[in-house]
Amino acid sequence: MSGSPHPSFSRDELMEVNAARALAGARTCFVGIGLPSTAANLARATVNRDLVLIYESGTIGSKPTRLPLSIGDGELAETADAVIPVPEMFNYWLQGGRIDVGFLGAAQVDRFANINTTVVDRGPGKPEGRLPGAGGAPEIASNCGKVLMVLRHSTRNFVQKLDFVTTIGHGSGPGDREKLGMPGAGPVAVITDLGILRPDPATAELVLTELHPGVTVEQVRAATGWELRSARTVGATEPPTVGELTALRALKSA
Amino acid sequence: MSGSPHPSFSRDELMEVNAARALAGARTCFVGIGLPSTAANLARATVNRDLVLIYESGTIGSKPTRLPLSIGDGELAETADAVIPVPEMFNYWLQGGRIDVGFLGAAQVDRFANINTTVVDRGPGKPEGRLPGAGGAPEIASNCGKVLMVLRHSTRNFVQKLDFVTTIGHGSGPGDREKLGMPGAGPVAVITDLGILRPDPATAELVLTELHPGVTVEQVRAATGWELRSARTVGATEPPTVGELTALRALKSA
Amino acid sequence: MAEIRSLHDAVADLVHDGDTVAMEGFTHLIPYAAAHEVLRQGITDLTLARMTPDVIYDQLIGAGLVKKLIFSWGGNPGVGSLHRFRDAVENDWPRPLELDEHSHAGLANRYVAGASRLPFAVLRGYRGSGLATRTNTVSTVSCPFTGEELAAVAALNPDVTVIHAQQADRSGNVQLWGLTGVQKEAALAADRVLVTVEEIVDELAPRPGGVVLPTWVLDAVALVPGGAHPSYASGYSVRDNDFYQAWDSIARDRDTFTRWIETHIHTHAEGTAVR
Amino acid sequence: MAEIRSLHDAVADLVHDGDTVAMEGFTHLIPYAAAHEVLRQGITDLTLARMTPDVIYDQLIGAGLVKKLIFSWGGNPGVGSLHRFRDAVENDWPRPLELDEHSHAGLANRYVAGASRLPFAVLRGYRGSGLATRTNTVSTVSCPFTGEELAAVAALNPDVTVIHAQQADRSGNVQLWGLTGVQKEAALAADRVLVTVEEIVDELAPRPGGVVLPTWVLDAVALVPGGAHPSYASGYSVRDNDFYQAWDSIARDRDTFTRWIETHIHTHAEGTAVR
Repeated sequence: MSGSPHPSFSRDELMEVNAARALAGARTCFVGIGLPSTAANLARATVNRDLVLIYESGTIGSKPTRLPLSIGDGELAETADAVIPVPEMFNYWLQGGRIDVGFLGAAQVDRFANINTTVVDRGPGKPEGRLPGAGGAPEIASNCGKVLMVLRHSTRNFVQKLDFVTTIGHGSGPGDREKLGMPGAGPVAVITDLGILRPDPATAELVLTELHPGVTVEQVRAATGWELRSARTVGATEPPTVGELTALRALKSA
Repeated sequence: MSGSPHPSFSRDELMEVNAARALAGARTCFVGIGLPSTAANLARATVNRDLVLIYESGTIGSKPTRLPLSIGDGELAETADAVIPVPEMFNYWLQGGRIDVGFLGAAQVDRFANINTTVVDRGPGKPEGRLPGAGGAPEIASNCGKVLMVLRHSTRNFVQKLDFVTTIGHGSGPGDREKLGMPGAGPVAVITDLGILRPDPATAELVLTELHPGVTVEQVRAATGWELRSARTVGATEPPTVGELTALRALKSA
Repeated sequence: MAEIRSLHDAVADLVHDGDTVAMEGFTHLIPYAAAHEVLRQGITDLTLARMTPDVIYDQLIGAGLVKKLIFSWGGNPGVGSLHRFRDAVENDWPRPLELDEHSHAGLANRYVAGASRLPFAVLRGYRGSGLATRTNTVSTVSCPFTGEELAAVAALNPDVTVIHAQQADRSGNVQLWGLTGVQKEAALAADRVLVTVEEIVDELAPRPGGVVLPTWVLDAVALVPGGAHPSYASGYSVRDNDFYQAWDSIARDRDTFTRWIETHIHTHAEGTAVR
Repeated sequence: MAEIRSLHDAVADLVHDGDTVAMEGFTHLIPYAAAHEVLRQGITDLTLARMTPDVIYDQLIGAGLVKKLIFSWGGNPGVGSLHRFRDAVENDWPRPLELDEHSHAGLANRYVAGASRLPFAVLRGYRGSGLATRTNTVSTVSCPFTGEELAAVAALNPDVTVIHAQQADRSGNVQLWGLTGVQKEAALAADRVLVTVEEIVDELAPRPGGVVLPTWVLDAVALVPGGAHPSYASGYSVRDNDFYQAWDSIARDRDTFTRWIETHIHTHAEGTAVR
């Protein structure tokens, strides 16, 4: 596949391609449904052909030819190296520290990459808005070697304060994960449709480290619910290659 | 097979046939190796064709055609309804209360049907004699619906005081199992080559309830290391039938 | 021992008003037909347990049969929200829905403890999560060897577990394969177990990944081909992703939902698959 | 990732003096050839873990390589005593043998905790047994929901686990089937894992009852056909019950045992099965 830049792509495609690139070099990935699954499957088609995809439905080493709608589509099991019971997945494989990267989405994320997927506050007098809930996220974020996150950038998603803490990223800053006894390194990158945020090594606060082509720092700050800081140098992500976009579009249309 | 008495049989055969008979009506049996396995397989050939044999190696519903030497002979797995991992066997099936009868042997048993299979005292100045150890027995005796025991009758095996308590039968008497939180009823019969002992319903102490053909109460008392009491009426076991002995001998010679 | 029975009779005998019922199946082998029979019989005041409530529980919740839900992820997988679930939680329609909410790891371990007949299970979980503050079935326990504090979750022992499997034999032994989720644990944790199957065969041939449940741990087996639709039974059917996507608009509106249930469930005879 | 290596090199690199080593296999798939390679290399001061020490550990104990044994049933199955094990415990020959002794349920759960990377596991076990008084790896824990006191066993995490399996593929993925015992747990609990296999195939075909261990949880795979003899590999060999019976007289006498080891192990090249 060609490595030359592709002339035309969407913001979502920028997000998906960069999410896939973040999986270069990983051996195993615990894959959430939706954007993380798109990214992980695109990684297998581009930067990491040997990436072992692990789905919480119990499949190890799934090799789907099209994007699964659910985490339990038949093709995930049929193409897997092993299919195991769900309790074993969570106890021996996830808690057992066998998985390099956990790839999560989120409804709300705060500056320390903590996640809310439970309920949202809809204002005075209104009932809480209901989200799907935790799923595997609290233990994925705790036990995987590191965590990648992918979600669209808006002040609705990137909030000053979570309405509920479903899943700990970096807590309230450095040392919190250790205090909580969380074995993994936690979130190392949040890939959005505008750019990439990464925790500042000194403060664990998410800072803007890369912008996608055509996006400005001000656009990202305007889409973030807290006073987003930038890294000393803000890089630029490489535009998607023809190969990446062809693979992505093929996956989605299959 | 014929139901008429067989003209000639050994003490061991009396023990084995009566041990098999004790499994009439049971649905599932957790089978120890050795005499319990002989009894359980004979039961399947005679009084209980549908008896589900469960071996700690992980087989449920084994149907061996000959007596297995070990609890893991290949035929046990090949003829099983299901083969499961060993931890699942102990956690979901045994501890889960799924098994009607646990069938145990013993090196030493006391008057409350407590069992020692760990070490024996060989006298002053001599090191403890080493026995194989607990295996599955402590949890089999705790969690099965009831327990049957089979062993040869001698003062070496039926002792006043155990050298070590590996496995609780009835502890020190009525109420002890409940205090220890043991779900099953515990030992209900000890079948030997001389007769059958059962716990007195009032005291939980093993008393002589049946004699095998040709055996006297005095013989049993002489082979027992404590002052063995007899039930109000001591019955006699039926002699082995031709059918039972034919099946037993076929199993052993297969 | 499992009797082979009609779905109507098995549900009527085994599932009662007020029961705690687990209908498990992780995307695969979801026992829809049995849930629809519960709907037809109007069995109510249920506490429902499922890791992923999915459309099957959206239907039961929307029909007003559910007072409490034990779950860990309540969405329409790959599609979006479960609108009937949300409407019940947010607006008490058609009745209030109490929640006992967990992570997947925690709820899976609640079934493990249940199957093991232990009162609780231990995991390294819920750390820093607000979930533990909203339920009384998460606590902590200290390791007696290292002193480490770990999460403890209470055993979950349903009154009834209902699952769908590919095959049973004539004695009521059952085999399922493919993604088998937490079905073995949910079945062994329950007081009563009902299994619907695609097919009854003379003999169960051992399958790769096969989970066998012997007849003597089950209460009833009902022959219901297609009984997992719109989920699927590996080797028999494929997931009806179009239905899952269509459900979004069916369930979004109370009236549309109610008409759908009336048309597709109540007017159907027992065991008829909803297509 | 597992490298496919010679048994000699794999043992030399992965098993060190003083290690805690689990060689598991419940009657089936016992890794004898690997144990014999440990014997040939004289790797010593080992702490050995196995539910059923079996003849494989009788050999290592009799040869003086073992300082401690973690186990739950130490007999020659269906035959009688393990005489070298007894001689070590009773007479300190050829060296004292420290014991950490459990029930099967307890030791199986120690591996489960190890594989789960939890510090302990919970069971309803050891009640009234003297076993708990002889070890510091059994304790108690109270259920935070019911107050019930239960047994806790410490996690067992071997430095090395060695198992035998039927097949590996060329990438080092492994599949075993038949009685699979506690091998998955013992492997996932260990820091390093060595698997000997009957056969290396192009592709692992899923088998009924198959346990797959992906190459990325293993360190080395060695091709050793017959490497489980005198135990067996379902589909490849049958248990050599005659050998197990013959072992009783070989092991009963110190000199006979020593000559047997000299003749059958030390004079054999690496990987040669002992018949």
